[in-house]
Amino acid sequence: MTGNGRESLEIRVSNLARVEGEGGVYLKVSGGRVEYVEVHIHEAPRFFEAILKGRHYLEVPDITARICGICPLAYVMSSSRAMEKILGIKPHEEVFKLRRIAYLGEWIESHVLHIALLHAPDFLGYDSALRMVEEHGDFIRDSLKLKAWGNRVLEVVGGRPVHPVVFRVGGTYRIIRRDELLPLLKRVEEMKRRARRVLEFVANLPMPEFRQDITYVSLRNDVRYPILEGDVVTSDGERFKEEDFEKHVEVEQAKYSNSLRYRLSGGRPYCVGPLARFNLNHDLLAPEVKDKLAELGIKAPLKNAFQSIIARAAEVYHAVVELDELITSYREPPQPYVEGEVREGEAAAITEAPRGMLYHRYRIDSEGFVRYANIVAPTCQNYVAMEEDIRRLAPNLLTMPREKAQWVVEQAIRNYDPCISCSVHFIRLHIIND
Amino acid sequence: MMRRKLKVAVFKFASCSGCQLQILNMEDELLTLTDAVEFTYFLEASRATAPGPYDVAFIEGSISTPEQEELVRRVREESRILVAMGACATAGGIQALRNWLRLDDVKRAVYPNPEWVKALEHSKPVAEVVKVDYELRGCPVSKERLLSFIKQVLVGRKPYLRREALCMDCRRKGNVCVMVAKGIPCLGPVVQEGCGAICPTFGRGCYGCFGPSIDARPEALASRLREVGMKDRDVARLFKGFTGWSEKFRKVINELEGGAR
Amino acid sequence: MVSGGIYSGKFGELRKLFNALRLRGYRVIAPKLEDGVIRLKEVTSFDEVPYGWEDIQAPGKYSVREGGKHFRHGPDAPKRILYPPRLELFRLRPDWSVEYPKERFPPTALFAIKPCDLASISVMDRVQGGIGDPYYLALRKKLIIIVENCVEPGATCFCSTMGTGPEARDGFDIAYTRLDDNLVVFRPGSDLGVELLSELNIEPATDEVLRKYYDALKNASLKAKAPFELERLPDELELGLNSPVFKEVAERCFGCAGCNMVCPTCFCFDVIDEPELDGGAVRVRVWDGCFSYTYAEVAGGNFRKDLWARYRHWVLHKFAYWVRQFGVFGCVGCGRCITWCPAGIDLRETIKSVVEWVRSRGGG
Amino acid sequence: MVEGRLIPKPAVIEDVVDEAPNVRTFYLRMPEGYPEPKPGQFNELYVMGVGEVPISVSDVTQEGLVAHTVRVAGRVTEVLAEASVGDVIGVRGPYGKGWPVEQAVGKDVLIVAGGIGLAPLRPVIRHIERNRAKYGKLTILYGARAPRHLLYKYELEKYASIPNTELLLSVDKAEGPWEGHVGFVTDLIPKADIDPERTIAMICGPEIMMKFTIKRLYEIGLKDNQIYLSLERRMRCGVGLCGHCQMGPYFVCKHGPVFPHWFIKKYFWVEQI
Repeated sequence: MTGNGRESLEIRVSNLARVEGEGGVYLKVSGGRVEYVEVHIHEAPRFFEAILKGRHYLEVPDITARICGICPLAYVMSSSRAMEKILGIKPHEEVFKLRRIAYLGEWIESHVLHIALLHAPDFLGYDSALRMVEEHGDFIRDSLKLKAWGNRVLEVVGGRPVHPVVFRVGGTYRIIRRDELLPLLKRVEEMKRRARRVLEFVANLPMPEFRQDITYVSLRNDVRYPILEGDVVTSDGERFKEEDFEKHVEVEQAKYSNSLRYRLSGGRPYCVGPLARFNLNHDLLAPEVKDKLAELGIKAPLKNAFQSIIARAAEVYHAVVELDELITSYREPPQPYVEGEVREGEAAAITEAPRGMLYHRYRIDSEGFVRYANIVAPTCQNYVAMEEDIRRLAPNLLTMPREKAQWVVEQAIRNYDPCISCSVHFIRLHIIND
Repeated sequence: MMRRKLKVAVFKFASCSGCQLQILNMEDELLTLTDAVEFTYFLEASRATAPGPYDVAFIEGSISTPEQEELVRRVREESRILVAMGACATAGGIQALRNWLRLDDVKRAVYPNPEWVKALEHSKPVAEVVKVDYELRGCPVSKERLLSFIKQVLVGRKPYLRREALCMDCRRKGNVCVMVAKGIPCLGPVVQEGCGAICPTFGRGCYGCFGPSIDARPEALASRLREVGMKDRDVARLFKGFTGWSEKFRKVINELEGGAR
Repeated sequence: MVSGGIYSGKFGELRKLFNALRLRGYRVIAPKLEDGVIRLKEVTSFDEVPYGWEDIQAPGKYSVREGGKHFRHGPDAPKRILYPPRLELFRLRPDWSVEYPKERFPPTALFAIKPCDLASISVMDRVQGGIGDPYYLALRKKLIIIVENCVEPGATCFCSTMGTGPEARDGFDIAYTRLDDNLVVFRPGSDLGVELLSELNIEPATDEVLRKYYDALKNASLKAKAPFELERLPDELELGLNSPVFKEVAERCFGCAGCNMVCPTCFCFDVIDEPELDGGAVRVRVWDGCFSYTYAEVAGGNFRKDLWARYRHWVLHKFAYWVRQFGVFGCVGCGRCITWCPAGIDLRETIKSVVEWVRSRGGG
Repeated sequence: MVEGRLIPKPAVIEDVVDEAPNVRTFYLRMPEGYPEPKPGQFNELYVMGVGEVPISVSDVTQEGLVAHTVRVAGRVTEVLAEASVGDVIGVRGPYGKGWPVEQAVGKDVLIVAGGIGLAPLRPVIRHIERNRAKYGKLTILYGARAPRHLLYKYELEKYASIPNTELLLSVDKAEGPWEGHVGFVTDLIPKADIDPERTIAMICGPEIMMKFTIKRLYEIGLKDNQIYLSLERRMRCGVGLCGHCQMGPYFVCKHGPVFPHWFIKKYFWVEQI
């Protein structure tokens, strides 16, 4: 601790801004010692577990999508994949491609929203992105155009950007025609340019000095940058199947929060999301993305949580490049979806939501109705890490003016792009008795 | 045209944030709009907040805790025009499906310490708590309707958006009726237009996220679906979706489920 | 050479005719199979026209099967082309000057539409005839119509009762009839039709062909009947204004206005005035229908707030009021409102019941 | 693309008169080429970006201003009511068939108006006043909810001073000093001095009021072909194209809004026609 700082600090933010959902943060340092760090999540519980019980498996993707309006597709995909495992369905390869197309569209939309509208203002000291327009108009315009294009992808493939309607267990409700997708490519080169510029912009943002000591966790499949499939890998060297996820995590509850918190076995805080994916899969990024990163002097792994904005921008660029390939190679599948034989069973699936691994586990009965569900959202997994980061930042905070310190604390939370609506919808292993 | 900037606030209650996101999704219009509109309270977008009164307050989410009930009353007092935005705010949302269950059971099923969790007996539409001036329906709300609504307020007009059955819009759009041609159950005949008929466009039946249309007759649709062979419980489940708690759908659901509350 | 008569040729001549239209620069709109439904869409190749497919229609039900001899019509009527469901009419700038949307009226050929749809155009002509919709009139002026007479009407068809089919009488450029797999009868109905036919390898129909032709159409005519007669129908229906039948049927109706939308002659529209951020405004015309709740609503109330009244208005308009307004029936017997009613309500049954009610009370 | 005459053209508001609660009269300087409206015709008034509303002409002044008396009732009239002198609104018209002022020449004229229904009849009173010699007795029966709801209060008494004119007023509720009748406007019919043989009746008001009026007129001996009424419907386009204003086979906008009773009675009395 440096001598020119204070000995104590108390920060109480009851309503966090520029995050998705309702949360607050409380920090108390006294005598140079952190007394407590509490990220409060007071988002009203919506009891999805109660709602899912007794619903037909085909309805589950649409219902769970409503857990989050920013990454609804992630919920659709994790739940669809889990159901497909139960029913023994293997969707057509082109359907898989379509899912990836849509998912990448969601990544772009969600990431750019966070980069430009929620996170970037922090680095430059603005209250909101709308106030950045005058000085950083190009960046905002690039971002809005990218975001619009990401939304457009979702509109074409799914009908609308928020809560798209076309995906179902086994495939899509109707065949998405190639001629519907192709017009997206008209602006793909423009989008690559914009994505490059956004990456450059965020790479040059003033970064607070900070080094995390934390485990990064993501999917990895060794073939593509992970979205829809892979094993779970950790920066501590573990690798396990998605089915075994629950064996490798510990769950705890804080009195002050409506969200559960997850640690890796042994009580290790961990981080999922763009930073983790980037650190564990940067070798799978598109070559032009890698080149650009090298040019900007950015090397994996990134251990500063504030640099998550760079990982996010890199993923946006990667998404545009990969969308170009996927759309170009897309061919219409022979049928929109594969129907499975309804049977009793249980399975789990993980996909990479924009904010990180989204775990779904279901058991259905012989008629296809849900008997049991468990969902672990990325924000629950990053929960401990958020508090951990603030704890580590505390000494620096003591040297700052109070206003600034509060801002940095908020920013430390925004680093994770927390999705608070998601976080309260963990689903316990309880089964409601009729 | 009004010259003073319109003071707009966006409040979130029990919801997924998807409707607020639709405001941020007006990428092209957002920058033009900020010439005429000032978001004085919009936490998802800005740290800076200004106290009321507001010209327009958009309410996202259902009212499901005692605190939310408090807050929405305060917002009402401070707002000239209060708009319930989205299926949660207008019909209780998907989370209102818990309204058919006993709250104690629901809490116990979810939380190890149910006594810590404060929740109202029902997840309620805003209009069950305070007076709502306008409803913008949908899960999520339609960006186009939202924009049209704001433009209409800007010219000082009482906003008007058609509220007829989705079928009209669906057929105008040139979609083939999925019920007739594919035998797919569809809520389109009794659901309000506004989404652009996307579900039928993408080969599936409407799942009702815009709620009942102005003169909806869900009971007639329900008996037709039974007539063509659907089981009562499946018909009930069809209505029991994102706007199942809306008065008209609730009634049909309860009839089909045989007097459940 | 071809003049006014009846000619026959092989199926291949139809392809030639189709190609001749395309060569002359017409946008050809024809039946086309899309996702299991026969649509009316722009077609660039004759092979897209679903010869060899058949549609199966019943109240509230529609499907297609391959191997059938004759298709009828899908949900799209020519109205969709001539009278678009949504049309921007004009923009007003803040200074009240007017800006029109750019429009092109490509010369259009309707190919293989059915006699009932042809009749619907002539009904629309009367409606639009006087003051008229300029968009409609501009497109209409350049329209070529090739009609396919119906040898096998569908289960919801009643053109024969309405006098609009199964054989087209007038208003077409060419009418053709497929008598069997490789025998087609052609009739010109205009100078242009004569000109087009003169390019085909066809000859005056022999007596045998003629006999076949008349037999086929007569058989068809017997099939496409509704359980009511037109004679005195407008008066009888007006005597049935207070019939309980409307209320009974409306119990099953959803009020979705789907019938209004698929009806080839329903012409009602609503205008939507939208403000622009610059202080101007835009006016858009959209199809409206008398089933919609707001249709007859005014600030002080709703003239037809109950669905049964809206249902009654629709039936009466088509079969009674229309005759008084435009001198023809508003219904052409295409049966779309029956097939495409998600509630499966059969208009023919309603009319029959109302007439029976009127007669049972000694009216009519 | 749309016909020029279906596009609203700008008209300037030259004067605004507060008539009654929620009721105002707008005097408009009409655009070039606008034909003089006949008594009983209406215009479509348009507020930029807001919408159109059919409003009867309630006067044409000697300076050529065209008056429209508007009751605030819907989303267009609400905005319109806020307009003030100098504002520009859109107009198109005049539309519809007016009152039978020609057929009534040489006859007695009976006017029965309820509430805002006096507005489209005011031009008839003006017309008779200006052509007094051509008509017999003029009887004006006018009813409103309460005295403060009476239109044109500043000139109502003058109507009584038109030669050979009888004016009887009625209100549902007196609310203070009131010398006229309290009750229905139809109660005035037996009180007035009407010669059923030589009278043309012109009625405008809520549909229910018009129906009662017709019944009363039958009672004193008027026949269907002596009775005219002005109907309200949703007149959207004004020219019989959009379909909304149909009543039975009639497009109220072009076949009406003024109809002889014998012409429409077959439909007019049918519930929710």
